Amino acid sequence: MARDILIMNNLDGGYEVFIGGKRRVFVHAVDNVSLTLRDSEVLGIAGESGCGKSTLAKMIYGAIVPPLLVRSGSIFLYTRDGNVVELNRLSIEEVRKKIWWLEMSYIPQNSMNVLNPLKRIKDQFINVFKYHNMEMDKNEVMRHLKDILSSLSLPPEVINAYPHQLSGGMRQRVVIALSLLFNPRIVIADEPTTAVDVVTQRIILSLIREWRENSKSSLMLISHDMSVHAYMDDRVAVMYAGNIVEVGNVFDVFKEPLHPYTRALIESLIRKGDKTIRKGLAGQPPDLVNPPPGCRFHPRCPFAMDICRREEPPAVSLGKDRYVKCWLYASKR
Amino acid sequence: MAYVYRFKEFVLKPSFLLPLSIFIGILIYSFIFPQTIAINPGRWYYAPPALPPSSKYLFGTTSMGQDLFLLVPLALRNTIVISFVAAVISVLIAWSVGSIAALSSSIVRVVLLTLTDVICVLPGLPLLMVIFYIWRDFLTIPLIGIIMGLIGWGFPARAIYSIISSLRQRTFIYTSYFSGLAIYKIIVKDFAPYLLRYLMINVVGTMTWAIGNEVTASIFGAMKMEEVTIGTTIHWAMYYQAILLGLWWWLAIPVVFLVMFVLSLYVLMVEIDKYLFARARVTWG
Amino acid sequence: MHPLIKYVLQRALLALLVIWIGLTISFILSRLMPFNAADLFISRLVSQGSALTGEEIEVMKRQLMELYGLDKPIIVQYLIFLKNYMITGEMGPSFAFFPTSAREIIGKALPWSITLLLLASVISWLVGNGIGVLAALTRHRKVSNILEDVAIAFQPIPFAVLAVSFLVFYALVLKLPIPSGGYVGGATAIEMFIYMLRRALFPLLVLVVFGWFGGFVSMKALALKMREEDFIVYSFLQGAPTRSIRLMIFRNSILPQFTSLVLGISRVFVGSLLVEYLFNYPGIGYVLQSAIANADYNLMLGILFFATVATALATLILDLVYPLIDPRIRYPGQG
Amino acid sequence: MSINNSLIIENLTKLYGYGLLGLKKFKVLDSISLNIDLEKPKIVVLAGETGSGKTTLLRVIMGVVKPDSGRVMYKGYDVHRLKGSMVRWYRREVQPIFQDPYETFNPLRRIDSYFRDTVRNICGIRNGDEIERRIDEALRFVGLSLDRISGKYPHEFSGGELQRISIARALLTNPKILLADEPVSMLDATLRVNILNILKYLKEKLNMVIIYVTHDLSTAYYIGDYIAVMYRGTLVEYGPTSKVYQEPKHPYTYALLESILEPDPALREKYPLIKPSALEIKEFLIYGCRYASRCPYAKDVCFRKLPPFIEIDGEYVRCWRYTNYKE
Repeated sequence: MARDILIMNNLDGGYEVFIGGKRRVFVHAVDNVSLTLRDSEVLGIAGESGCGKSTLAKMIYGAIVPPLLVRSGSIFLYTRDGNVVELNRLSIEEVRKKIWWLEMSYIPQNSMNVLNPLKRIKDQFINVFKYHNMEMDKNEVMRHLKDILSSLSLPPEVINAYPHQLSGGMRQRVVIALSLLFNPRIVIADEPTTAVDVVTQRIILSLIREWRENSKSSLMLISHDMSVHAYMDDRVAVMYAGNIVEVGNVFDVFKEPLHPYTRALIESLIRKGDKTIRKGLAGQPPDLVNPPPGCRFHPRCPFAMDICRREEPPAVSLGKDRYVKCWLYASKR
Repeated sequence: MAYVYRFKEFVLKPSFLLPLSIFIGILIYSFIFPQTIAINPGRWYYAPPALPPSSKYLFGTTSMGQDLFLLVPLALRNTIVISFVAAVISVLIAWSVGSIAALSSSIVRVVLLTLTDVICVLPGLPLLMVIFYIWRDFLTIPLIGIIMGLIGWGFPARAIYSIISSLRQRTFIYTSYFSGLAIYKIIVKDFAPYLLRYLMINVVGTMTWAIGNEVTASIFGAMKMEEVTIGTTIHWAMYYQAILLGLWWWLAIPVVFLVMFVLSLYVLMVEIDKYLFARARVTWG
Repeated sequence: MHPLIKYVLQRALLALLVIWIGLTISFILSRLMPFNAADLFISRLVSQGSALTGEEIEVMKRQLMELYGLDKPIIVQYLIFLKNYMITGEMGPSFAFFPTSAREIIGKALPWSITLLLLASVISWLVGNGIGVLAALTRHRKVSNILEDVAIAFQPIPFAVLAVSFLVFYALVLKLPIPSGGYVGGATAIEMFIYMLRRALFPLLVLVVFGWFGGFVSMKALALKMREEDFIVYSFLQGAPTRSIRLMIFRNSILPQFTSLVLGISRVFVGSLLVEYLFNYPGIGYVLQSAIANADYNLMLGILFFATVATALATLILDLVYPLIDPRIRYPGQG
Repeated sequence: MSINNSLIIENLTKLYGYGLLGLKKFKVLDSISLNIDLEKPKIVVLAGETGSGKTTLLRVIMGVVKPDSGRVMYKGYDVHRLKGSMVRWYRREVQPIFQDPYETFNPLRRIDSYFRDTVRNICGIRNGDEIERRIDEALRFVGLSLDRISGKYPHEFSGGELQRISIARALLTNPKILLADEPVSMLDATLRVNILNILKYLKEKLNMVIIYVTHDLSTAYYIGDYIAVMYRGTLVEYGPTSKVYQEPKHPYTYALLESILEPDPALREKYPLIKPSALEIKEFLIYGCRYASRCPYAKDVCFRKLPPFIEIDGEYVRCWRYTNYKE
């Protein structure tokens, strides 16, 4: 079995916001989440928008900028040279110098708009070298760049272009190339393909897949689209209203979804060549300022029982690598 | 989750109440108070000259024997009228030119935009000074405002043009069209709330611009010097060497009132704008 | 035709158009005067008992007739007027300082004004934007908020009011003398320039002290917004050190401010006219004041012409230079 | 199929300018012809990638964008030449739903004002009670009610709710055709199905024709009876959905179908790798088939001449492969 390289224990956090400049509220976006990421695997995080997926990604990556606030929890990372570091104990300077981009890199949401509009593509790459104090021969850098770009099917002219001269899909691929620059062991991709059409999505996903199979790195993929998870993942974790409600091998989860939420997610998907009426999920994720008591899914759950409305369900382990947080599978008290 | 900014909450805020009362106070002092006095405060030597503020002459008197307590409201009123007339005229022109340019075909648009560019580039103040000076014998207070309005509409027209052209592209205009609204109704219902905000900014901006021009032109003496305005008051104070003679009140009192007026107007605008647009703002999400 | 050339020509044409319209307005103004300028002033000069010989009066009359072409049809008068201003640069005599020509008087004052104007607009732009970006990035929130409150409170107040208040404060509270003195004859160019700078110091101070608010407020807002921009956050996550991020914020938010630099020149122009007069600085503003005091219409029209040319040129330069600085805005038709 | 009961799109071309002063033109829509009869309720899907011109086509049908040549005939009338009361009539017959629910409504206007406007101006109803009844009825179709929406501003609703409100507003006039511009692309997958189901239900219940624009072929199949595939401004294939899916005729349709991701991890190893082509304005400028540079079957003629739009057993396709053209 593959080694764990990133262990998250009881992460808990959210946003502190002021409403109308007066009332202070806490948006509890990540509630007591524990997860592990293994060597050379793709871990997917699924769930609707507004379930805290992106917040979780930011917390793991260490992008803690107010109003985001981490209240408790720890993250352990096994670095390339075999040490274990506790990420949230490190100062931001250390994380910046030693972890970001070298051990772990990040593909942000709406990645087509994250490039500096005033810099040519090549300068944006060279800057990343500079940020990490890497001395490199200019010609070598250029050769390296062209290699990376061509592995993402980008023509070499791209390096002299400004971002606005490229199409959305091309900019997205440039950002992916940037995140793979130092061949990091972990890549966290936050909705890398929303806001593009299906054809471009397919292209980008296949490129990421190809890169990962060659590099044997680990990928944490956040997406609300279950078909993306079916295509990419080894394991998938389903998130609802700040909780991880189900974790398991992607084949098992898709074959036999346990949690009613997972089931609803998969059942709402439309398959190619299928005209039978599908059922969507009514309602929307709860307000994270005042989440419902007990299981947070109970107002939308067709199997909700009395206990679901009162008590939070425990995480039940069912066989290898399979966890579900639901009273249906717990020994009822 | 949205935060609704209630009308009552808005009205009772000190940052709204304070400027509002200053504003109303100044209006009463400058528009209603002069109606109650029998003498013409612009006349010379109805009071002893060059007295500092005292209980009898609250704001002191000028070298020409004018009581500033009576003179300042008149000057303030004239300056406010000038700036308001200028704002109305310039807004009328700016809005017609800007919206016609945004809504019409390419040739009309190019012509109007070029005209706007020219007006923006023309040096307003020297032009105004020459005009005012040449016709100083024929000027009246509203006419001064009208002339300023005719010259100061360039930048507002440009802004209106770009606001309307970007509003035109919004999808909700199509929704209104398919709700059966005629073009003029779409303008009233969909454009107006956005434009209303700019109207306010526009009026206040042009008013301060016109006040500045009035004061500057008057200081240079390019104005009908017999009219009592804040600018001419300052001009005469400097002409009779108020600074050398140490008559600080002659300059300070008009300036203080003018500053209070401009600032209260500005803060009111900012607060009303905050209130009107808090409705559309989603605080987080 | 190459699109770039076309663009430059287009912009240059606009500048010419502005100058032409300015001239036409001047012409109309000079024609619509409620009195005949030539007769009025000659009679006035004579009645003032000035020591003009009959010959000099004849010269002046001839020059005025020539300039205005008063005996010819109105269209011809207009063409002569345009030719005189735009091609030969002849603006006729100054009434007040006869027989010096208006052009000569303006020409003498112009270097003084341009020095003051450029220094004032560039320095206040730099100061405003510099403090603005620092205020947006600083940890000392209190200081930056107080600065912002001050700037917002001063911003809407007309410059004339501020300048007069400053004068009162300077002369009556600080009890300092107002510098005076004008052109020095017989000095070398360098001596002259140094003298000019020394004299400019005081009006410059006033212009800068009251000139940075606009730049500060918009720059602070811009930099604060820039800090939240996706690409800045992304660079932070790439591991960019704080220094690089600050530089990036500065670079990206200073760009749109170039527009305000040139627009600022025309705003400062108005301010500097006033300051020159208030502080006896021998520039255009000073000349304008004496033109007004002496009812010297010809000089006034000349100053109006120079002001039009100056703003038209400044705008033209902005239009041509801005696309060079910002890669997102290319000249139309290019790349 | 009678002219008086169908929507006929004839040879539609729309040019957009680019370059200096927009003097150079390319065709966003190139000779598009399509007949949709309105006898039976049906959903016609317009499918294509970003930049295929599908939204422009929809706007031309709406009547808000004028074509440069060709025309749109609705029940025998040219949509772009309607005058006076006929304009109102057309707005009653045809109603739109837009892509971004947050952009559909003016954030500074109350939602119910749109409903009242529509009933009053298009249906010509003045009676207050009758207006409220009509609005409530329409909202019930999408699972909402007048009480839920009255007096509220757009930001007080979620995206899914707004999209349902948008549908309800369109229903008020009892339209014959509903034009839906990617109505689900901004929504979560779980909510998408709900909207699609509403559209399906409406089609049957209200006897409507829905023209549905999307880039997602799996939802296209789920909802569509007919599908029109567009590529870079040309219509490359049109036919009944099941037929097009089983045996796509145009090479582009085939490639598009290949790119669908199936929500089944067991199938993933079968997907071929697709290499991207840079979306270029150049492809719009080709005189022949726009797909030629990517097509595995491309011949010389494909680069030179636009293929004809030909019928093969109930399907239409624009490809030289199905003609007996000899070089």
